[in-house]
Amino acid sequence: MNADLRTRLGSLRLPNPVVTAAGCAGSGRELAQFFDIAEIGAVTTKSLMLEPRAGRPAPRMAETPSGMLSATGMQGPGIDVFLQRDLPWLLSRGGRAIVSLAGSGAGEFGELARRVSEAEGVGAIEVNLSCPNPADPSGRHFADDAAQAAAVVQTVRSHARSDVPVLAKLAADVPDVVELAGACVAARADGLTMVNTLRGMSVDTRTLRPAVAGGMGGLSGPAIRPLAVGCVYRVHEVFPEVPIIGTGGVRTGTDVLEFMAAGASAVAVGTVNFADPSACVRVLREFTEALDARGVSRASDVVGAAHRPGTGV
Amino acid sequence: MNADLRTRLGSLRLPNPVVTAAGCAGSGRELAQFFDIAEIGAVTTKSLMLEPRAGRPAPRMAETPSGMLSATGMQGPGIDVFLQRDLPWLLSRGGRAIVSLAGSGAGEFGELARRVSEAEGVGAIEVNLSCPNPADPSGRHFADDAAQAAAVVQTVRSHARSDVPVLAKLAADVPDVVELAGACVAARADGLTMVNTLRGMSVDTRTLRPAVAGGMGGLSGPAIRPLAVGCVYRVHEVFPEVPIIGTGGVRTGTDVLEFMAAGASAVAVGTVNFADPSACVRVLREFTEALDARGVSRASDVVGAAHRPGTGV
Amino acid sequence: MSVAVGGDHSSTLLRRPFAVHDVKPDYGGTVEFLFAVRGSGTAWLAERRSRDLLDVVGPLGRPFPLPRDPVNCVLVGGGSGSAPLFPLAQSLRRRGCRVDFVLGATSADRVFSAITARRIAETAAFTTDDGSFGTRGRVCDVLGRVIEEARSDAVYACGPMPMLRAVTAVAGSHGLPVQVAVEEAMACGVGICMSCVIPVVGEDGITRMVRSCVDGPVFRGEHVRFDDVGTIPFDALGAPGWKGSSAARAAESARDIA
Amino acid sequence: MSVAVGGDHSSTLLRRPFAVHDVKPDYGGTVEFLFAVRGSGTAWLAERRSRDLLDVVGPLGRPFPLPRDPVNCVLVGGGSGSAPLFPLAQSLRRRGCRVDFVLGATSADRVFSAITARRIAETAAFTTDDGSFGTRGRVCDVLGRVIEEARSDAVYACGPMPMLRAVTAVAGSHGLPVQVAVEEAMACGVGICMSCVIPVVGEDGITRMVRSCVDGPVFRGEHVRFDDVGTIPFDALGAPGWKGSSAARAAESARDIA
Ligand SMILES: Cc1cc2nc3c(=O)[nH]c(=O)nc-3n(C[C@H](O)[C@H](O)[C@H](O)COP(=O)(O)OP(=O)(O)OC[C@H]3O[C@@H](n4cnc5c(N)ncnc54)[C@H](O)[C@@H]3O)c2cc1C
Ligand SMILES: Cc1cc2nc3c(=O)[nH]c(=O)nc-3n(C[C@H](O)[C@H](O)[C@H](O)COP(=O)(O)OP(=O)(O)OC[C@H]3O[C@@H](n4cnc5c(N)ncnc54)[C@H](O)[C@@H]3O)c2cc1C
Ligand SMILES: Cc1cc2nc3c(=O)[nH]c(=O)nc-3n(C[C@H](O)[C@H](O)[C@H](O)COP(=O)(O)O)c2cc1C
Ligand SMILES: Cc1cc2nc3c(=O)[nH]c(=O)nc-3n(C[C@H](O)[C@H](O)[C@H](O)COP(=O)(O)O)c2cc1C
Ligand code: FES
Ligand code: FES
Repeated sequence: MNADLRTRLGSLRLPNPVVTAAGCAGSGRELAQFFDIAEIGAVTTKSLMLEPRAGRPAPRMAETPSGMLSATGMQGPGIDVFLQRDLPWLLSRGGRAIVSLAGSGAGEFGELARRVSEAEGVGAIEVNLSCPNPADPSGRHFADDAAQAAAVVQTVRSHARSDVPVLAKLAADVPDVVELAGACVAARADGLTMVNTLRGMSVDTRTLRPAVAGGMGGLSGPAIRPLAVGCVYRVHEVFPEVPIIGTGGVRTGTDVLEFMAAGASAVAVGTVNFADPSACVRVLREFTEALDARGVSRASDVVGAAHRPGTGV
Repeated sequence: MNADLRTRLGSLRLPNPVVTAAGCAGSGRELAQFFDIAEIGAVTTKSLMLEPRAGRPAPRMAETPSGMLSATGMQGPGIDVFLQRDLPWLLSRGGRAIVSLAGSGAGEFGELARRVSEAEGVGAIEVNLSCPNPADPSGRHFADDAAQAAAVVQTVRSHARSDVPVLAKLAADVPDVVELAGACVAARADGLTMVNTLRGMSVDTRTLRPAVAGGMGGLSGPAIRPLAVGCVYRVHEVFPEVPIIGTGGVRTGTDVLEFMAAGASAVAVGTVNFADPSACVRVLREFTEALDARGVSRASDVVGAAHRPGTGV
Repeated sequence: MSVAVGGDHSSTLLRRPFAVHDVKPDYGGTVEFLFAVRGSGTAWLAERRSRDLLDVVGPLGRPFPLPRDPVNCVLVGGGSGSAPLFPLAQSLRRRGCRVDFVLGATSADRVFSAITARRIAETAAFTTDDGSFGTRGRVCDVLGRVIEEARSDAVYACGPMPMLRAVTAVAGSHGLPVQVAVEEAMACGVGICMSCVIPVVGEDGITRMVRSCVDGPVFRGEHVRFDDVGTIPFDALGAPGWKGSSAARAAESARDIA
Repeated sequence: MSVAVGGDHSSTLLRRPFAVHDVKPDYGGTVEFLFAVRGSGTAWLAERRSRDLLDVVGPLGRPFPLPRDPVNCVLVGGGSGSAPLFPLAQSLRRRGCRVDFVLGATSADRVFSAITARRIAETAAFTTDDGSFGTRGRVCDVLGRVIEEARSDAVYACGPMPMLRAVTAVAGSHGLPVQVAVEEAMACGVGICMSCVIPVVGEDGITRMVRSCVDGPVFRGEHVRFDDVGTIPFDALGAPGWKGSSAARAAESARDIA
């Protein structure tokens, strides 16, 4: 038996729920050495900005218990190079693209969405709300302020093609993730991706200086999975109709089951790609086996199971 | 060479910076089977309430990558039993006690502080701000609202003996930890303990139901260390004069070094006690060795080193 | 006892509890435990080779109490819960007690040490869920008969909670005292994490949430509120429904000091 | 290549990068790498026994380019950076090149395969920081002399960044081309995490933050902006100070498509 793995994120239909997380799969080309990227649900791009960007100085990462801290500063080629070079390549391989956008304000986000809308074949737009808001004196993220976040989502939604779903990517270290989710949904987000990295730091105990240049970095990996699953659970409880991509520490097929039971319709693999470049297809295989072992015939039946009394499926 | 390990938390002087974290060392008696509790800096009690408390139903814990989720619901004997039974025992063994308090409102916190003040020999009071605030309809913690948290701290400070320092215990999953810290300091907290567990959940993938009864639990252990160190770093940057107990995933002596370099004056060992009941003395020994290896003669010289350019010490 | 799994840099932080199966003076002292591979921790344990080091804390908790007189005892084990019954059987035999075993498992390959059981005990009955060894069914299906045939005076049991509940009921219906060893999930094993609590009625009639790692894992079966395991009974000490008078609290405090 | 450390349930998530030391057809194909124990990952590796399985991804990145003609090459290695120079030496020898080694280490016990070096190469000079083996000092203290004596035509170097910078300077002052293999911290090794970037000047004169795992680890020494490693040079593509015209950007895009 092989379960029906299809899933939906608003109007976007995916053959299966395993996608890559933004910034954790390059342009897709690097991972294509290890597996056929048409096999997975979709590739989420790194967050693209209007201009090319050199990112932050090294050291950019530090290993932490069951996780890592990173601060790449969203190095990337800029939206135009992506649309001209990477997107056609991805589509030519039969892949599906979720395009992540990062702007320095609602205006820039709008312009990014407009340019993306001129391209054919984009599966969905993901709005990275964990970018520093330059208008905030203390350098907080858009996601730290539900109203600012909603303004960004609204602008992207109004500039994007109506047939392309817009997903708001939320962080876990925000005042109230349910309130933030509500604000984004009210601003017409078609779905939510949860969660981005959490702000943390580590000290290099040889030098006694911050291990990542600039001090703070983003914590990711299995260490944060309970925080991510908690966000998905709480948001799905209040907004059961809103599709969610769960992300944060997915390592195995049972982790997919965990996120889907909490309320996710798809799951993004991030940091674990660094440890295992064929993680996505392995996770997908393990997930299929886990469904089969439980006699589940449709992956979508698992969505939200942890909210239902009884044995769920 | 053996470094001078003494440290201070306001008026409380400790022989060394390694203490136990609230709720992770029983009454001290259990760990006394494994080491002499006078050897460590202090024992922090579990958070005490006015009445005995049965806590939450089982299952109360779940293992997560490099951490655990727990929801014990602050089971405990109540403040009076503690003061009559556990405190005298602790003092008779030469231990130092940091008494953690948990109330359901400022009034109850005040009454707790008053009762503690009638006892002799209490080293410090720690105010657990991660208790659900019954006045908040969505069951948020006092720590989620800086003003509410400050009100609690202020009440405890005014009811406690003036020679007993009051430490505010903060959480990492709050809107803005620096703002929260500032509010507590303004309310005359003598020091801060950072951080408490973070709200998360995990799903038992056999039953597809939440792994901890009631769904959400508190995430602790090495997994959260970068988040805890990040909070200590950011708060120490703004309030360098305020003593901090760093806590969250301390496992080894170099972890103590990491927290102190970020700005902590002492460090509390929590979850790792469950894995290794002699963790506190082992960590203390490793920390001493780490100082010696670096030629540091006073532990207090390390405090805040990560904020100073150059090699810190 | 509890064993750390996964090595120094493991992502599995917590120890795994196991019953002591046997303690021998061989090779300068050997502690034996039997385990079934269940999840990642026991899988890691199964990969250890001889001479590898294990990080062990123990013995922990209260052992089975032994009767003063040479009475007839029936020992009931379910799955890996059989492990601690073997040293118990030896001790009982040394005191001149008659020992009978009733051991249950899901299938033949899960039956612990059938041969040893037969050697130590007067009789040994086996049940498996699938009938692949001994009688098909649960231990309680045969327990009553064993008690009658062996003229048992006391029951000892170790295994999963539903089995312990059923064994306690059978023992009760025969008017026999029963000692049960519970297998609650344990994070620390030394009494500091409060993860292993179950509702137990004290001599004073008050129900308390007690730690099975230090106050147990052995309890008198009649004292365990099996129907309420996994809940906080409304009348437990400190439960929302509990109305402790100041006097009751003072008594509590006095009791604990004593 | 990169190796996963710590096993399945390890809390150390990231792979560790190592240079391929040798590839042999023995036993159905063997890949050799040499490593020094530095932290937890290499300590774990050192505990592996023969026949244990390792999870390896490789070969990764660009290898040292080989000269078309049989020229004289000096190979400079620092610490464990010597490892990849041995297979390079073999390949150069097969092309008829003369090979000279200059190998540096902190102390005698850190010198890699002195005997092999002497066997393969025309000459092999050693330096240690403490003088416990070879000349006391750094590789660059002897490099100039070796270049002159061996009439070297090209320099290859592998080791820590400050050494590579110094070697590049010495090679430059002798007018020799130099290929350096950098050892930047790498999280993924396959080009997806962007943790291993260093500023490198392209053929077009534009500085880019390039990934040393896929675009390197071998670069032309003159192209690496050693003084700016650990920073984002203000004029790097996409740096805050970078003023890329639309035309420049279009060119960039065209270049990348090609
Ligand atoms: C007092 C006591 C004595 C025990 N004696 C034995 C014995 O002698 N032989 C034996 O084979 N098993 C025994 N068990 C059960 C044994 O502890 C579990 O099988 C083991 O913890 C499973 O670990 P894992 O990592 O393989 O499983 P996982 O399912 O991966 O473990 C995840 C978590 O759940 C806990 N857990 C899982 N199963 C159980 C269980 N049945 N009981 C308690 N906690 C569990 C683990 O400790 C761990 O914290 C005993 C349990 C208790 C409480
Ligand atoms: C391209 C390349 C080739 C290398 N080849 C060899 C080789 O052939 N032999 C050899 O002994 N060593 C080599 N190294 C260095 C080797 O990767 C490190 O010694 C190793 O990663 C240390 O891991 P650890 O867990 O023991 O140390 P830890 O200090 O505990 O590691 C913590 C983190 O820092 C990184 N790190 C630590 N030291 C280094 C380092 N010097 N360079 C890069 N990252 C580091 C680790 O990868 C890990 O992510 C090479 C490094 C690179 C980048
Ligand atoms: C190196 C790195 C780069 C990342 N870049 C982005 C990014 O550009 N945009 C974004 O929305 N999230 C980014 N993320 C966050 C991931 O998409 C993901 O949300 C997070 O890492 C949690 O998932 P994980 O634990 O599986 O990695 C990045 C994460 C890492 C580790
Ligand atoms: C089982 C358990 C019980 C706890 N009880 C309390 C408590 O009563 N009061 C409190 O302030 N913190 C409590 N904590 C939080 C710890 O004191 C500590 O802040 C947190 O666990 C992070 O440290 P760690 O990672 O070292 O455990 C508890 C933590 C655990 C795991
Ligand atoms: S297992 Fe920790 S208190 Fe019993
Ligand atoms: S190591 Fe990940 S991009 Fe180079």
